[in-house]
This record gives sequence, C-alpha cells and structure tokens, in this order.
Amino acid sequence: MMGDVLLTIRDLKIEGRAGEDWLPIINGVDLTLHKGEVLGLIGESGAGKSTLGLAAMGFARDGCRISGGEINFDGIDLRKASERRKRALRGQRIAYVAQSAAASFNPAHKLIDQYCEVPVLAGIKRSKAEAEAIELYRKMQLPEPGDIGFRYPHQVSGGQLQRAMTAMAMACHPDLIIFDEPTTALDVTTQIEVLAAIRDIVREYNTAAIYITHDLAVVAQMADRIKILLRGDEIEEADTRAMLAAPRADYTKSLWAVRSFARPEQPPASGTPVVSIRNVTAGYGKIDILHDVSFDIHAGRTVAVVGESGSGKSTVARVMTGLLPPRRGEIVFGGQTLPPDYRARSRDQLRQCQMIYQMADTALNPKLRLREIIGRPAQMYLGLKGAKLRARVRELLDLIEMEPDSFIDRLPGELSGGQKQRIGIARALAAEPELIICDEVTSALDQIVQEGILKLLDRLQSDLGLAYMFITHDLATVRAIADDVVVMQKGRIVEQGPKAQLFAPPHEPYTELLLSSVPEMDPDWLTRRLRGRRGAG
Amino acid sequence: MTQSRFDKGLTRRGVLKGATALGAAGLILPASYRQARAEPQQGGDFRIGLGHGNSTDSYDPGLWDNLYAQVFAASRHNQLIEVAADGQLTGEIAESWESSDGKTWVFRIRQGVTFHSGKDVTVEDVIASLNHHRGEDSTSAVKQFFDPVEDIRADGQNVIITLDAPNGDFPYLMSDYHLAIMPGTDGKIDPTSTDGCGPYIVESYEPGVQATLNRNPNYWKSDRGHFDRVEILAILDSAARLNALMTGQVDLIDQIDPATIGMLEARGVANILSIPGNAHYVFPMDSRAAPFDDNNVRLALKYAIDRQQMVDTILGGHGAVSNDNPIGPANRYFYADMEPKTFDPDRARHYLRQAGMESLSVDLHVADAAFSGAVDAGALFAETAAQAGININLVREPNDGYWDNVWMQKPFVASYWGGRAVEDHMFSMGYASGAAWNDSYWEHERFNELLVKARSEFDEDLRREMYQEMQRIVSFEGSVIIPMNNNYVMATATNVATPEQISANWNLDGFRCVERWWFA
Amino acid sequence: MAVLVFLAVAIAASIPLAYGFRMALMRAAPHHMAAPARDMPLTAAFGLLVILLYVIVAAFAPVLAPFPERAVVGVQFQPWDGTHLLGTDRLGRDMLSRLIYGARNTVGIAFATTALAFIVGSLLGIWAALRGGWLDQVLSRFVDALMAIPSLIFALLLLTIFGTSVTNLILVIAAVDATRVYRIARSVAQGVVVMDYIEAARLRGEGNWYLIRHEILPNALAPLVAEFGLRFCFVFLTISSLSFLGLGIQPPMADWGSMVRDNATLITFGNVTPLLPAGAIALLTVAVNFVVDWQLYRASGLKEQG
Amino acid sequence: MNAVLVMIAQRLALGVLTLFVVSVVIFGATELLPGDLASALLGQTATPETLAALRTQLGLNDPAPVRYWAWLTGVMQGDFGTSLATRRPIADMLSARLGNTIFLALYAAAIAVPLSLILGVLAALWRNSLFDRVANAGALSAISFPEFFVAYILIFLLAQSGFFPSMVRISPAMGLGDKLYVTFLPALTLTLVVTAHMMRMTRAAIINLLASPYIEMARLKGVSPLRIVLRHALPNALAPIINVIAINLAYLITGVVVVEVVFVYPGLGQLMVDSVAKRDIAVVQAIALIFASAYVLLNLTADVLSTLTNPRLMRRK
Repeated sequence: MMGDVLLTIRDLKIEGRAGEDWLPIINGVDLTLHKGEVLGLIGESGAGKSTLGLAAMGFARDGCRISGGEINFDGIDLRKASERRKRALRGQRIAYVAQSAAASFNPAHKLIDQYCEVPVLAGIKRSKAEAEAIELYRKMQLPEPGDIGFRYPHQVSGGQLQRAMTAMAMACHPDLIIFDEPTTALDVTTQIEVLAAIRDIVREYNTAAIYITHDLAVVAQMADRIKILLRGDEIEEADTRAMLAAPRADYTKSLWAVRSFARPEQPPASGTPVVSIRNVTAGYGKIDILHDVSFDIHAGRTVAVVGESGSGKSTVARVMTGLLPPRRGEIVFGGQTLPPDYRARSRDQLRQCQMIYQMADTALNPKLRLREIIGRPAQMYLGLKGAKLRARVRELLDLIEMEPDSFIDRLPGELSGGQKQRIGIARALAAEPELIICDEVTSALDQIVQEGILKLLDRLQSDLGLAYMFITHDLATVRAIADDVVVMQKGRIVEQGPKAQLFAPPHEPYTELLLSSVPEMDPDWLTRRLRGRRGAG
Repeated sequence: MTQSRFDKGLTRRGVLKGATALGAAGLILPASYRQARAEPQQGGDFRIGLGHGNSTDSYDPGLWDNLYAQVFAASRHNQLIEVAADGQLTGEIAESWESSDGKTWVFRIRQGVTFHSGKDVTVEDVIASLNHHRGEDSTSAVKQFFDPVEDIRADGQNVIITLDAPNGDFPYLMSDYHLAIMPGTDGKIDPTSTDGCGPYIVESYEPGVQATLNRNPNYWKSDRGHFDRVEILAILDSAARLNALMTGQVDLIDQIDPATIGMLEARGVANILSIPGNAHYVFPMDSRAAPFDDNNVRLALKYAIDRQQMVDTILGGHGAVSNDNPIGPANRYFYADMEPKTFDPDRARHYLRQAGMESLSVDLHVADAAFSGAVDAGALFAETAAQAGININLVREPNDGYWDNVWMQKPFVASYWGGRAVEDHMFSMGYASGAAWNDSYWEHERFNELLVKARSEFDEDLRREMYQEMQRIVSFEGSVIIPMNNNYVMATATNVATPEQISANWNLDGFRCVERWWFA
Repeated sequence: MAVLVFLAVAIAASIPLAYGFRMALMRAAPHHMAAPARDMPLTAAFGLLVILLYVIVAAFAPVLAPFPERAVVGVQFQPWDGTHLLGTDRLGRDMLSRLIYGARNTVGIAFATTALAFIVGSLLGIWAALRGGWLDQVLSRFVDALMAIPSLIFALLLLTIFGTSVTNLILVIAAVDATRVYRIARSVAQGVVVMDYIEAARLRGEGNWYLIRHEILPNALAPLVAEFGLRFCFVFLTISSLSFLGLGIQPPMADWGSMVRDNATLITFGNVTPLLPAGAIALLTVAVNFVVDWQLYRASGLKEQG
Repeated sequence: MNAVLVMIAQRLALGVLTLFVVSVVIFGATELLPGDLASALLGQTATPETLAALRTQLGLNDPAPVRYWAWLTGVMQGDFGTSLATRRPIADMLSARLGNTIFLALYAAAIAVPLSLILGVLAALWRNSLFDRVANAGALSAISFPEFFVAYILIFLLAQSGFFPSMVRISPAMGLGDKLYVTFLPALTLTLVVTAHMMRMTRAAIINLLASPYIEMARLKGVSPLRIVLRHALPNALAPIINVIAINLAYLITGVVVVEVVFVYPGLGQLMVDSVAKRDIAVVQAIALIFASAYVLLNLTADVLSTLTNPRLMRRK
C-alpha cells in the first residue's frame, strides 16, 4: 500500500499576526506522506492542525505566513512556486474538504456548478464533468444522484453536503485530499455514513489524504498513521494500531484517558421534583415542535435530554425558561406553576432557573468585562454592591477554578473556549439557582476541556445540591454525567428512565441507533458496524 | 419678486388729456453703445433668460406678480395705454382719452385691431377685461384701482369710466401691466386664455419653464415686434443665467449678480445695460416700537451705515447713494442739495447719547426675498454699525413667507421699492399716516398736512418747496433708512440692438424689450 | 491641468507628512495606544493628522485668524496678496480668517447635529429592534414614511415652519438624519438581539435601558461609527444645499457650506475662490472616512481573531 | 414564487399605509407653514378684501380636516384635482415633468450603476492597493462637494468650452440621441453624486464576504482572484448592493431639485419647491405621493430582486 513519497514537509514554521507582532503557530514540523496513504492529524483547537493541513497546499490564511521550512509536493517546491502555479495545483492535484460543508459551499450556486468549476478550468468539457459528478454522487451513496447536483446547498442536508463536497474534491482525481474535520458538525447517525463514504472513495481512487480531527475514535477508523500535534509542535507519530495500542507520549496518554470520567451512581430520585414538565406541546406558528412532553427533574440530579438536531430538545429549554410559551401543558417549579411567558415571571422565579449556552462565544457579551458579566446577576438578584459584590465575583471565579486577580478585568475575547464556558457557569451560579439548564455546553469544546467542564459541573452539583438539565446529542457525555435520561426524536419522548436502565438492553430502536453510532477507539469499529448494519438492513 | 404693489392710487390732478408727462427719464445710451445702430431689422429668435418664473405662475392677469409674467404678458397683450421709453403716456388700444372734470373719462378704442384668434378688439372686450379686476369677488391685485370707479360703460367706439371723485392720473393707472385687453364672452374674459392683441402669438407655454411665441403678422403697430420668434425661459439660478448667456443659449438675461458684472464685462461676450431709476432698497424701522420710536436712535442708525460701500459692494457700483429719500433724481421735485449723510460713527454715537444710550442692540430681519443682496447688505450694515457702538444682530429669515411674516411684522427689516414717477404717489403709499404700505408705521403731522396741501397747489415753486420740505422730513425724521438707489441691470448678447432710450419705468425696457428691441 | 498637478503635489506631500505623524504618534502615545498607532495605515495617519489640525484650527480660531470673523477689511474680491493671503470675499472680508472661523462653526454645528441624530436615531432603532412587535412596526412605518419624503425638501419645509436659527438648523437636520440612523441602528441591533447573551440578559429580567446601554450598544458601535463619519460630512452638504435654496446658516457667521454657495458663481469665471471652502469640506470628508475605514477594519480584524 | 407574491402584496399594503402617513405629514406641514395659497398668490399686493375673495374662491375657508378629507376622497377615486394656483389639472402638469424626472434618473443610473459596480469590484479585488485608495478618496471628494458646485465646475469645464449645453432645453419631440446629448451634464453631475455611495457599498459588501468559508474554499480550489470576486462573492453580495442602488435611484428621482435648478431642467423637484412656496397643497401632495411611491416601489423592487437572486429564499427545502 505504501507508494512513493508524495508530500514532504521539513521544519515548517508558520506565524500568525497579532497586531503588529507575529506569533508562532507551527514551530518546525516535519511530515511525509506517501501516495495513497491516509495520515490522521490530531490535536486540540489551537494545535495548528488546520494550518498545517493548508500549508500542505502551499496556502496560508490571511493574517498567517509561512516563515520557514520547505514544502515539496511531488517534486514541486510550494514555497517558491508562483501563485499561478499553485492555483493550477489546487483543486486539480490537491483538494480540500472543509469542516462545515454548509458554510463552504457557495449558497448562490448549484452543487453541480460548483463541482464543475475546477474540471472546466482544467479543460474538461462541462458535459463530461457533469456525467462524472453524477457518477461520483452515486459512489458517495447520495440519494437521487442524478438530481441532487441540481439543488442549491441549502436544499441538501448537512451529511449529504459533506459527501457532495468530498465528491467535489474528487472531481479531478487529485493525488492528495485534505479533510479538515469533515464530520465534526454532524449528528452521530449521519457521521457514520459520511465516514464510510469518505473511506470507501479514498480507497477506491487510491488517493492520499491528510485527515484532520480532534476525535480519536474517528481518526482510528480513517487513518493509516496518526500524528499528534500540541500547540504547533509534533508530539508523536505512529501507525494507527500501534498508537492506539501503546501511546508513548504523556500527552497522548492523557488524550486516551479522557473518556474515563463517570459520575457515580446516585440513589433513585425521591420527594417532589424541583421542576416538572407536564404534557407540554409547543411550537412556532402552526407547526408543533414538541408533542406532549412530560418529565421531572429532582434536586441534586442530572437529567440528560438526548436527541439529534431537530429532535426538539432545545425547544424544551425554551419552554422551561419562558421564551416560548407552550400551547398546552405547564411548567411546575417547586410545586408552583410558572407563568408561561418569562416576562410575567417574578424576579425570583427567573433567578431559580439559570441557563448555560452551547456557544460560549455568543453567550457572553464581548464588550463587557468578566467582573460585570459575573457580577451582574449577583447585583441584580441578591442586591450585592461594592465590596460585597467584588468579593462574591472573586469567590465565583475561585469556584470555577479561575484565578480572580488575572481574570476579573478581562474581556471574553481574551479567554479560551473552555474558560468562556466556565464563565458561563459562574454567571449561572451567581444567581444562586436551583436548576441549571445546560444546552450542549461541551459540544463545542475539545475533549480534554470537556472533561474539565463535566468534572466541574459534577463537583458543583455535589457541593451545592443543584439540579441539572443537560441537553446533548453526545451519548458519551450522557454516560459520564447523567442520572436520568430522556431520549427525544421528532419532538416526542421515545424513552426515559434512569441511566443504568436506559443503557442496558433491550433498547428502543432509536436509542439503539444512537448508541451504536458512537464511534469507538477500535480501528475496526466502522467496518464491523457497517457490516452489522448492512446485514441487518 | 413683485413690483406691483407700488403702482396704485395715483391721485395727482393735472393735465387731463392726451399724453401725460411722467418725468422719469430712462437711460440715454452712451455713444459707445450706440455703435451701428441702424434701423430696426426684422428677424431672429430672441431668447430671454429671466431669474423669475415659477411652475405655479398663474394665467390669471389679476395674479401676475413677477418679471416673467410681466414680460410674457407684454409679449402677447396690449393695454389701453402704454408708457413710452421717455416716460410719456401714449395710446395703445385706447386711441385717445379725455376728461372734462377728472371724474368721467372717455377712452376711444382703436379700430382695426384684432386678437390672435382673428376676432376684432371691441369695446365690449375692453370692458370685460377691465371688469375682471373690479367688483366684490374680484381677486385681482389691482382691485383697488377700481374702488373709485362707479361705472364702466360702452358708448359707440368709446369706453366711458365714471369715478366717484376727480383723478387726473387715472390714465396712468390704465397703463398697468395687469390690465391686459383680452377677448370677452358675455362680459367676461377667460382668465386662463393666452389670446391677446399683442406683438407675439403664444405657441406653447409651460409655467416656470418656458414660453415660445411667434410674431403676430397682423400686429397693428407696424414699427414694433421685430423678432420672428421669442422664447422666454425661467432660469432662476444666477450662475445658470450667466452661463446660458455666455454659451450663447440666450440673448438677454436680467438680475446679474453684482459680484460678477465686472468679470462678465471683461469677457467681452455681452453688453451690460445698467438703467438708473427711482427704485431703491430700504430698511424700515417700526416707529411705534422702542427703540425706534426715538428719532435720535433712527438718526444714529442712519449715520452708522456706509452708503457708498453699499453701492460699491451690494450693487457692484450699479446704483447711487440715497439720502434716505424715496424721491429719486428722476423725479421732478427731487431735493438734490439736501445735506448728505455720510458714514460717521462719532455722529451716530452722538445721537445715541442724545437718546440716553451708551450702546444699542437691535435685531435686523433680512432675506434675499427683500432684495437681491439684502443679507449681505445687512451684514455690511452690522459691520459699520458696530464701529458706532451699535450691535445689529442679523436674523436671516426664510425667503418663503418673508412678506407675510417679516415685512411689516418685525420692527426692523429689509425691503425695496420700485420707485414712483410721481412724488405724491410715492409719499401717499409709503409715508402718509395709515397708508397701506407705510411699512415703518410712521406718522408726522407736518408731513401729512403738506402732502394734502401739495395735491391742490398749482404754483410750481410752492409745490417744489412743499415736496422738498417733505423729503427733508422723511430723510431726517422719517423711520426708513434708504441707503441706495439700484439700477436695473441686464446683459445682452452683443448682437442685440436697442433704441437709444430705454425706459426706466420698470425693468427690461418697461417689460417691452420684446417689442422694442431687435437683432442688429 | 493645473489642478491635477496641484493634486499630485498635494498627495506626494501628504505621504511623508502622514508618515512623520505616525512616527510622532508612536513615540508620544502611551504604551497601550502605541500598538494601534504602529499598526495604522498611512491613510489613517493622514486622516488623523488632518482631523487633529482641524480641531486645533477650530479651537484656536481667534488666535490663528489674522482678521476678525466678520470685519470688512478691504474691498470685495481682492486678489491673494501678503495682507490677505487668500484674498477677500464678496463683502471684503478676509477669506483666510473666514475659513479658519468656518472650521469652528462648521465642525461644531456638524458635530452637534450628527451627535444628536445618532443619539436619537440609534436609541430608537435599537429600542425598536429590541422590543419588536407593534412598537417596532409603528416606529419603522413612521420612519419609512419620513424617509419617503425627499430629505432636502422636508428640511426646507421644517425650517420654513420653525425658522432658521442655528438651533433649529441643528434640530431639523438631526431629525432628518435620525431616520437614516434609525434604519441602520435597527438592522445592526437586529443582528445583536438574537445573540445568546441578550437572551441571557432578558431571562435575567433586565430592563430595556440596561439591555440597550450595556448589552447592545457596545456591540453595535462599529457600523454606527462608520455611518457617523459619512453623516458628519453630509451635514456640510445639507447646509450648503439649504443655503442654495435660500435657507441655511445665519450670516455673518462663517461656515463652509454657505461660503461655497456664496462664492459659487465665481467658478463660472474660472476663479478658484469657492474651491477653498469646498476643498476644506472635501479634505475633512476624506480624512474622517480614512480614519473610519481603519477603525472598521480593526473592528472586523479583531472579530476574526476572537 | 408564491412567497414572493405574498411578500409583494404585503409590502404594497404597507406601501399604501406609508403613502397615507406621508400625505398626512405633508398636509400637516404645509398647513403649519406661515401664510396660505391666497396670500402667496397675491404676495405683497394682498389686501384684506382680495385675500378674502381669493380664499372664498379657492375654498380655503373650510377647516383643514375637511379639506384633507376632500383631497383624500378625490385621490382615492384617482382624481388628483386641479392646481389651485394655475387652475390646470394636476395630472397634466405632472405627466411631462414626471417623464423628465424619470428620464434623467434612468440616464444617470445607466452611467452610475455600471460604473460604481466596476469600480467597487476592482477596488475589492485590489483592496488596499493604490487604485483602491485613489478610487476611495476620489469618490469621497466627489460626494463632499455640494451638488450645485459639482454642476458649476462641470459647466465651467464642459459647457463653456462648447462641448455640451449648460442648460437643458428638452421637448417631447426630441430624438433620444439629442435628449441624451442635452441632458449629459446633469446626468454626469448626478453620476458623480451617487457613484461614491454605491461603489463603497459594493466594495464593502464584497470584502465582507471574502472571509467566508466558501471563499476560502474557492481559493483552495485554485480559482483566480477575479473569478472569486465575480462568481463567488458578488452573487452573495447582491442584496446590499441592490439595496443601495435602490436608495440611490430613489434619490435620483426625489432628491435632485438642486441639479434641476442649476440646469433649468423641468423636473418634479422644482415644481414641488415652487408649490410649497405657493402653498399649492394639492400639487405638493401629488408630488409627495409620487416621490413616496417611487421610494416605496424601488425599495420593494430591491427586496424582490434580493429575494429572487437569493436561492435560499427562492427555493425552499
């Protein structure tokens, strides 16, 4: 399988602009890729894995520059090649598949027009290119391959777009494709299909690939070799199976250990629940999103609401917070029925139920300092002022394990993703609530950071006796933190119960599908799963 | 904008018959301008660019109010009587006129004159045309002319007008531009019609844009109306007017920005006509209101203005200094030897002290609607007055509504007068106590007494004495500052020829440039 | 041709000026300001330099001007000479002095007008976006209707009704401008109000005023600042156009818009006098927008990094 | 497509509401103006008697709401009434001038829109280059000169030398070529006035998109910069560009009174200013309605076009 060397990168250095200064992003990384080989690049955000992947195309994003080293693609020195020369390579000999196909397809053009752009530039007749596109769509197992290309990106689902983008990358049968986290934004059940399609096509065309991801289980399925990056440095590189079996570096080992956290089994729930969702039906306009949803959350317990996008799990949160008054049904908080609209709720009712958001970036006002972000709820609900308020803010920062002195006057833009999420938690805690709704709070974070957040939430729960409602699509997270699980599909509860009961067979078919779609660290998992599924289907 | 308010109520007794001498001599052109002035030639397309004319201009003769309407009217209509370039009244549709007692006036209507439509001009048409401005429901601007008229009737080829009291100047009123003779039906004229018996026939008219007229081949005056075609354009922007003349798009423009007259002359592409007359710019003060009720204050202000500077700067030299005298050099009884008032800050301070003041602060309300350059004139006045310890706070008012809200409403404003050929006319309208346009609300016992006495005084010397005393009173005790007499300034293309004498009675040769001028 | 040569010389001269100014700024500015100064493109440095000069001229007008603002010191339209560096105007006032005082009056009036328009327009716009519903509908429809009336004619109407004092002028132009600001502020704020932090603040039970001041306004500032730059310069033009139609600033106060109008006819004879105030306006417009463009670029650049 | 029709219907209904508000505002403002039609017509010649007679004749003695109602019912039946000042039917007065106004607006737009699009695209393509800076500074300078002054300069440069007429004399009988020739200077003036705005918006809208992932994708596909701007950025930047074009077109129709005055062009703006001065409310109202309709319709057209050019809004899933 190992062919000739296709790409060599030696001592590559890349810098990024920060104001007037240039800060290193990649500090001298080497990389060798053979024809037909798939290399997995793993690292947390900020590790420089995308930057390295793009550098393999001789490309640096705006605000970045390649400052040292050499990049040699099949005998062409990409650092010295002219823009015109590089343009001729890109798309035709080196292709790129971006993380979010939805954002990376031009919304103004049909899929097949975008497919044909490079082949036509390369001198292939449009009609021939279209025929090839349909063939590739078929191979990528897209539905209605003859028609799907004539749709606009927004008319096609995320998983299909990701496959269409892979097909587009394949258009000129390139020697190398860079896959930049192609499945990160997808639901688990969709991810498995895309992974399979990508793997098959790469194998069929014997295309070399650099597969960038932060998900170990995913890369285990795809890559022949794995390279691990940390803050622009290479940590280690090895064959996939060897790496999985025996990681050498400490950092690698810590990555491997991430999935170990699990909340201890709690005694069964008793007493009156903190909050009861009773027969809630809700929706926008004429369309109902939620159908007759009921469940309880007890003090000191975590209820995980699981489902794929579109299942209505976030709508439950909107109904509970009063942003979306339900059509039918009610929210009972501490034995008291809450007004359906948040504007009608008392300040104390608002205080009792706090929310932490998925995107910490948009959940924190970028123009306010942490002091005000965290201090505001305490000031508002509890009437703290002056020295007392300052003390409380510092206390909260301590509670979320952030050094008060160095953080209290920062802006959110000066924090990392995990730190931002911690601020979100501190803001919720500042109100001294009884229930915290966590809406996908870890899904935008790296795994190590996720782990930290989950541990923090768990500790706070134990210390403060909080009730959590944990909205997530990630079953690993559910396993780690939930006491009770509610599985939702298309606005209805499919199954609910204590975690142990839910994770033990027999499952509802949908729960089964969810559970079986979670990638495992076994390099053969995908093959096995597909075989099983096709056998079953 | 409009000059019509100044031509009402003539009551001078005098010559009751034939051509009336009106004194106001026009400009006798300098020799240099009389080059190759041959006999008038016929032909050409005469294009006039005027700084007036609005899209809302009315067709109704009773509502004509600006130079555009006036020139356009003169192009297509005749009146009973015309004011000749030398100021004499001559018959137009009225062949002749006479009165034995000044009360009953007989106008003999010219025969053989036809309207553009081909219809003969009849006595009935004349009566209908005059009646349009007369009567309870008339909206005519000259309605007051007809207040003393008791009856208008036909008598063969004559129109007989009976007044309630004698008025020797009645024929002068009949020369007013509003009184166009138009075809009548059942005793009424159609005020929206453009049919007339004048030198040109209207081909098209778009209010506020242009009017196009063609020579009337049947015009009864064989020596008038020399152009084949006349186009009258409304060009409100002064730079646009200048450019139109300089690029040969028009042959005549009015209202030239004084600042640019010199530059235009230097270009050599145009002739400048500057016609001195009795028109003047004024700053009336409300004599009833403090501090203007004290004549010392008024005198202080009169000495705090630099008249020569005004003439030089505001008029670009095209005018003359006035000694607060509404009677101009063209009037018969003009008091030329009256002690002149020069800019004298010390004297102004002196009068201020006489009024018991160390300093004075007043608001002067101006807008360019009052006269072109009024705002600048106000600024100059404020500057010179400051040297005399008088603070004039200039308030620029909107042009729109100036005559409604500012003039005769605010105590110290800017205004203008077209000037009168007859002294009594001027004084009666603007200075007699209670007169409609006594815009300073001024009352002076001796002045009023003299005004009445002079009307019936037939001894020339005594009359002169009386009028000169009145001028002195107005100048030194009156409540109107009159810094300057302004010329009518216009510019023509170099091939436009004019008669030797151009009328000082109104702008553009008494509005009649169209029928009196020609292409050389 | 001469104008083109002059422009070329001016541009050539402005580059080293801007460069020198940037150097000076880097030296003089306190530490945390030095970085943006170093980062600043030459255009922005030039813009800042010009604005600074204008502010100095405006502030020290009485010291800098060789003659008083309104004094008649010569005959009209004197040519440029040693005494009157830029000649005299139509009343014989010193042109240079009036230009210098004009900086004070014009910039002051334009700033007051724009500031007022922005305070009113952006607060209402943000409020409408925040509240939505009928309030938004009523306000937006009303603003739509006002915007459907040609602004110059509307200003003319209002000024004729209320009179043309400087205060009224500021109020009227601000009112007309505020409708435009409202639209922009509303659409920017609509982008902000969907953010989670606004939802969080609402769920916290914050009042509208807090939301506007602390949560929305700081995040809607960048596009509003950009608009501020343009609107600021348009005030001169509005004053100039109004003075063309017979309204405008009270004489004998010197302002550039009216000075252009007063002397405009001269350009017909190739006289450059009216170019002076017009050039002063143009230079300031370009300068302000250079700085605004730079600030916008900075704002968007920081966003990408964050 | 259906959604677009619904949107058009809704927007037209709102447009009618806008027109109603405009008519009330204009009527109110004209009422508040000092003086009335009678005093404006008679000017300084007014005497109490003639004023009273004229007011009776013109029907100005009715209270304002009655007059407004009479006007409104007339308009609803398609009758704009007659000008009280000239006693001509308003529809006749307006038709020729409306044609002139639209002709000039279209003429200026026909020059300005392609010009600003090209300049904007080039400035975006060569952003921060000398071209970009010069185009930007030039455009800003052009809009920082008052319109009448731009017009004077153009007349000085192009009319005094005899290339083009300094004033527009236009008649319905003229051929298109002649019309284009005589109206060249006003059209050029307006072009200079509106180009900057559209050019800057085009540039900004395109640059705004250049950070989008699909632009990076296009670059990684080896697409040339010009093609990226034209094919990948421009179609997505159309909505703001169309909007700014609509605003400027509306300005070209409604806001050009100054240019009309300088070039003696018989358009609606001059008529409106004259009618305001004369307090001829019916004419003011009619023109205000035309202007407001133009504004409403252009904005509507812009929104419809933005929708039509945006596949996300046009083709539902």
